[in-house]
Amino acid sequence: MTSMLKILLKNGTGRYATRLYPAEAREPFAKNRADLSFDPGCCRLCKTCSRKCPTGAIEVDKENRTWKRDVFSCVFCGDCIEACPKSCLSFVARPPLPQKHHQQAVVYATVPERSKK
Amino acid sequence: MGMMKHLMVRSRRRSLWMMHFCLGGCNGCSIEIMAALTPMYDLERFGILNTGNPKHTDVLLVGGSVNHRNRRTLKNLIDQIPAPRLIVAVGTCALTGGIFNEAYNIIGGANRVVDVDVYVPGCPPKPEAVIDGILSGLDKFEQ
Amino acid sequence: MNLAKLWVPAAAVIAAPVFGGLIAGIDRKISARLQGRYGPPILQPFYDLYKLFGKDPLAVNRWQPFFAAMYLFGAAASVAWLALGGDLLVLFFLTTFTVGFLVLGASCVPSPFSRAGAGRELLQALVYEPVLILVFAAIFQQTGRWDAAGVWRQGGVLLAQTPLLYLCLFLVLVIKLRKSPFDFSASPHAHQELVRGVLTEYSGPFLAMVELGHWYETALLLMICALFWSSVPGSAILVAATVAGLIFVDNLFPRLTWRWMMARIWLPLPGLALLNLIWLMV
Amino acid sequence: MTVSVIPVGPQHPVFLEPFQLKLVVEDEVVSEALPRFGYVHRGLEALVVSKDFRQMTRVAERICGICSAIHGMTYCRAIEKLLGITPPPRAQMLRLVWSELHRMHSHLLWLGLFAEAMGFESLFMQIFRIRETVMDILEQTTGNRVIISVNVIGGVRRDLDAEGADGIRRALKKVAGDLERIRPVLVDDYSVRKRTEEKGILAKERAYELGAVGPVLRASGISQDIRRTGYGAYGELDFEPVVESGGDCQARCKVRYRELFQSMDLIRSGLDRLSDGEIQTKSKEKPEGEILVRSEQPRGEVVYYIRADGSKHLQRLRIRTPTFANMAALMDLLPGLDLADVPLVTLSLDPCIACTER
Repeated sequence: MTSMLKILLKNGTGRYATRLYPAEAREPFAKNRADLSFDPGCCRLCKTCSRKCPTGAIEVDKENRTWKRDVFSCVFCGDCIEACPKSCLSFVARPPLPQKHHQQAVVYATVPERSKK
Repeated sequence: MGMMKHLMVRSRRRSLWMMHFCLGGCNGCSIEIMAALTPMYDLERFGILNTGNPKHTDVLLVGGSVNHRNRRTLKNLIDQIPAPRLIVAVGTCALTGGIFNEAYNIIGGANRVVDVDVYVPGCPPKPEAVIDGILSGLDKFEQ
Repeated sequence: MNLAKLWVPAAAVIAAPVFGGLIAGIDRKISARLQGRYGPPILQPFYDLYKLFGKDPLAVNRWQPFFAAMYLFGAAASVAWLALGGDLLVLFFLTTFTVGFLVLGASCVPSPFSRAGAGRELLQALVYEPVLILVFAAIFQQTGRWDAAGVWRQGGVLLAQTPLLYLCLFLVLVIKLRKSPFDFSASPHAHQELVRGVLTEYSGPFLAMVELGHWYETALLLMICALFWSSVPGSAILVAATVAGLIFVDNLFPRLTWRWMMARIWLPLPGLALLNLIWLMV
Repeated sequence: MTVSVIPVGPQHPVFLEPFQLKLVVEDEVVSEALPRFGYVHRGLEALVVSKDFRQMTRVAERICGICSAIHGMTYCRAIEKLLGITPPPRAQMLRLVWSELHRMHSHLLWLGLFAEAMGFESLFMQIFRIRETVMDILEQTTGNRVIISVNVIGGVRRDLDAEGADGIRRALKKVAGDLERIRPVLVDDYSVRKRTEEKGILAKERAYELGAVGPVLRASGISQDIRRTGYGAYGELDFEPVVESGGDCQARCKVRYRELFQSMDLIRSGLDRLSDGEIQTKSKEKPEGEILVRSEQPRGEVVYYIRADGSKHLQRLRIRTPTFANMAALMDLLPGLDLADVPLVTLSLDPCIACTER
C-alpha cells in the first residue's frame, strides 16, 4: 500500500506523462514504416512489386501506364520496397490519414513515357 | 432552443464512451487501442471512456476482419448501441480483410456488415492514428 | 411550517447534482493526475449526462424507466428532506427505499450481469445500513436531537468525540460511491466481471437518470459528513478531506470480492461504530 | 441458491478478444464452464495455397500481434532449415534481441491487463506507462510498434547501428528502474495478494498431465523452456528458466515479472556479443521436405510443422500454439471458482485467442 502511495504521489506531484497529441505531435521516427511513397519517374512497370505484395494491394497496368496501390489493403510490410529493382518505392514516416469513404483508398500514379535510349 | 441544441452537439462531441470489439485479426489493433487509453496518449482527455458495454456506447471501434461466425455477433452488438453512434474501423483487417482477405473463413472488412463511418488505415495503426480517426468522425454528431 | 421555508430544499435539489457532478469531475481529474495522465476536463460529467439525455431511449421493458425515475426521485427527496432539516430516522428509511428501487430496476431485466449486480448491491446495503443507523444514533446521543436542523444549529465538532464512527462513515462512503476496494455492484470503469453490474442494462436517458440519482446520493452522504463539524468553514474542510481520502483509496486498492467484504467488513464495521457509541454513552 | 448461466463473451470488457465462456453459476460459484470458439478463425494455414512461401512470412507475423516477432522467426527458421541455409551470426543475434523485446512488451501488456482484471486501474496505467518505453524502442529500431516485420527468410531486414544499441541499453535501464518500483505492489501488497494468492492453483502433476506450457508450467514448478534447446543465438547465452512453485495466480505473475528481467539480461548480453557482418543469407532455392520447429513464445512453446514439395507454394503448414495447450488447464481450473476470480484466473494463463484459432 505504501509503495503504491509513493507511486501515486510521485505521479501526482510531477508532470503528467501525456503527450497532448493533436496539439503537441511528436516527430515520427526517421525509419518508421508508416506509409509508402512511389516515384513514378523511375518506374519501368516491371510488376515485381505487384507480384511480391502479400495482400495484392498493388496493381500495375502496362497498357495504360498506371500504378495503383490500395492503401486499405496495404499492410506496410515493405516487401515491395525490397523487391523493386529500380528503388522507386520508399517508406514515409507519417501514417496515412483516416478516411470517411472506401473509394478514397486507392493511390493512383501515371508512369510517364520515357524516351528509348 | 438553439442554445440547447448547441449544447447537445458540444456534449456529444466531448463525451464519447467507446467500446472496442476485436474480430478475426491478429489482435494488434486492440492492443494499440488499449495503449491509446493509457497515460502516454490518454483518450480520456477527449471524454473517451472505455465502457465495454454496447448499451452505453457512442463509439464502436472495430478491429479485425469479419468471418462467418462473428458477423452475427457484430450485428447484434450494433443493434444494441443507441443512436447517435459512430463506428470506426481500425486497421487493415477491418478495412478490407487485409492479408487474410483470401482465407476461406473471411468475408472481408467490417463495411461488409455495418456502415462504417471512419476508416483508420495501418497495420496496426499507431495510437495517434486511432485518436485521429475518432476525432475526424466527430462531424457525425453535428446533425 | 410556512411556505417561505421551502426555498431551502428547492435550492438544495437544484444545487446538489451540480455539487455531485463537480465532485465526480474533480475525482476524475485528480485520479487521472495520480495515474500520470492529463485527464478529462472538470466539467466532463456534465457533458456525459447531457449527452446521455440526448441518446435514443432504449428501454428493456416498461418497468425499467419507472424504477430509474423512482431512484432519482428517492435520491432527490432524501436531499430535500435533509436540507429541510428533517428527521434523520426518516432520512434513513428514504435512503433504503432509494437503494431498493435501484435493485428492483436492475433485477427486472433478464440480463444475468444486471441481476448478479443487484444481488451484490443488496449485500452492500446489508453492510452499510447498520452503520448509517448507528451514525444517526450517535448524533442523537451527542446532541439530543433527531432532526438535522437542530443538529446543525447545536454546532460543535462532533468529530472530536466520534473518530471511529467517522471512519466507519468513510467506509460507507467508499461502498456507496463505488470506489475501488468495494466496487463490485457497478464499477465506473470497465474491466469488471459483471461489465457494469446494476447499470449494465440501462441506456441513454435512463442511465442519465440513474447517474443523476447517484450524484444526489453523493451530495447527501457528504452533507451527512458535514454534520460532524457543524460550522461552515469546518464542514468545508471535513468534506474536502473526505473527498481527497476517497480518491486516494480508490487508486490505492484493487477491487476485492464481496465474500471478502462479508467476511472482514460486515461485522467489524458496525462493531467499531458501536464501540464508539458505547464510549459516547459512558 | 439460484443457478444461472452467465455468458462471458464474445464481447466482454475483460477479454480483449472474442471468445465465449459460458459459466454455469450457482450462488456466484462456477460449477461448469463451457468455452466456445471460432470468432477469430480465419483459416490462415490454408493460405499456403494462394500465397508463396516468402509472402507467408508476413502472414505468420500476423497470426498474433503480441508475439508476432517470434511467430515470424519460427516460420523463417523452419524454411531456412528446409532450404539448408543458416542466417549469419549477426542476424541470429538481432533476432534474439528483437524477440526478447517482443517478449517484454507481451509480458508488460499481460501485467497491465492482469492489474485491470483485479480492478486496479492505477497500477494498469503505471504498467502501460512503463510499456511505452519498450514500444518506443521497438518503433525506433524497427519502424513499427506491434508488428515489427524484421524477419525475412535468411536473416533480418533491418540492421541495428551502435546508436540504436545504445538507445536500447538506455531504455532497458529506465524500464528496470520503473519495474523495481512496482515490484512491492505486485508481490507484497495485502489487497493484491488477497486477490491473487491461492487462486486457480494448478498443481505440478496436473500441469504436466494437462500439457500446459510456458510461464503457466514454470509457475507450477516444472523447469521447461524451449529456449534452452539453444535454437538461433540462444545457445551462445547462458540462462536458467524462471521457476516458481506456487502454481497460483501470484506465482504466474511472479514468473512473468521475473522473466522481464531475464529478457533484459538476454538483450544486454546479446547486444554485447553482436558480431559484425552480413545480416542476410540469400537463397534462390525452393523449400522441399518436411520439418518440425519449436520456439518459446511469451506464452510458451509454439510448434510449426511444414511440408513442402519444392514448388513456390508450401504443401502444408500446421501450427500448435501455446494457448491451445493451456486451454485444457483453464477448463480444469474454472469449476469451483468464485465468479469474481474468473477473469483473473483466465487472464493469468494469458490466453491468446488470435493464436489459438488462427
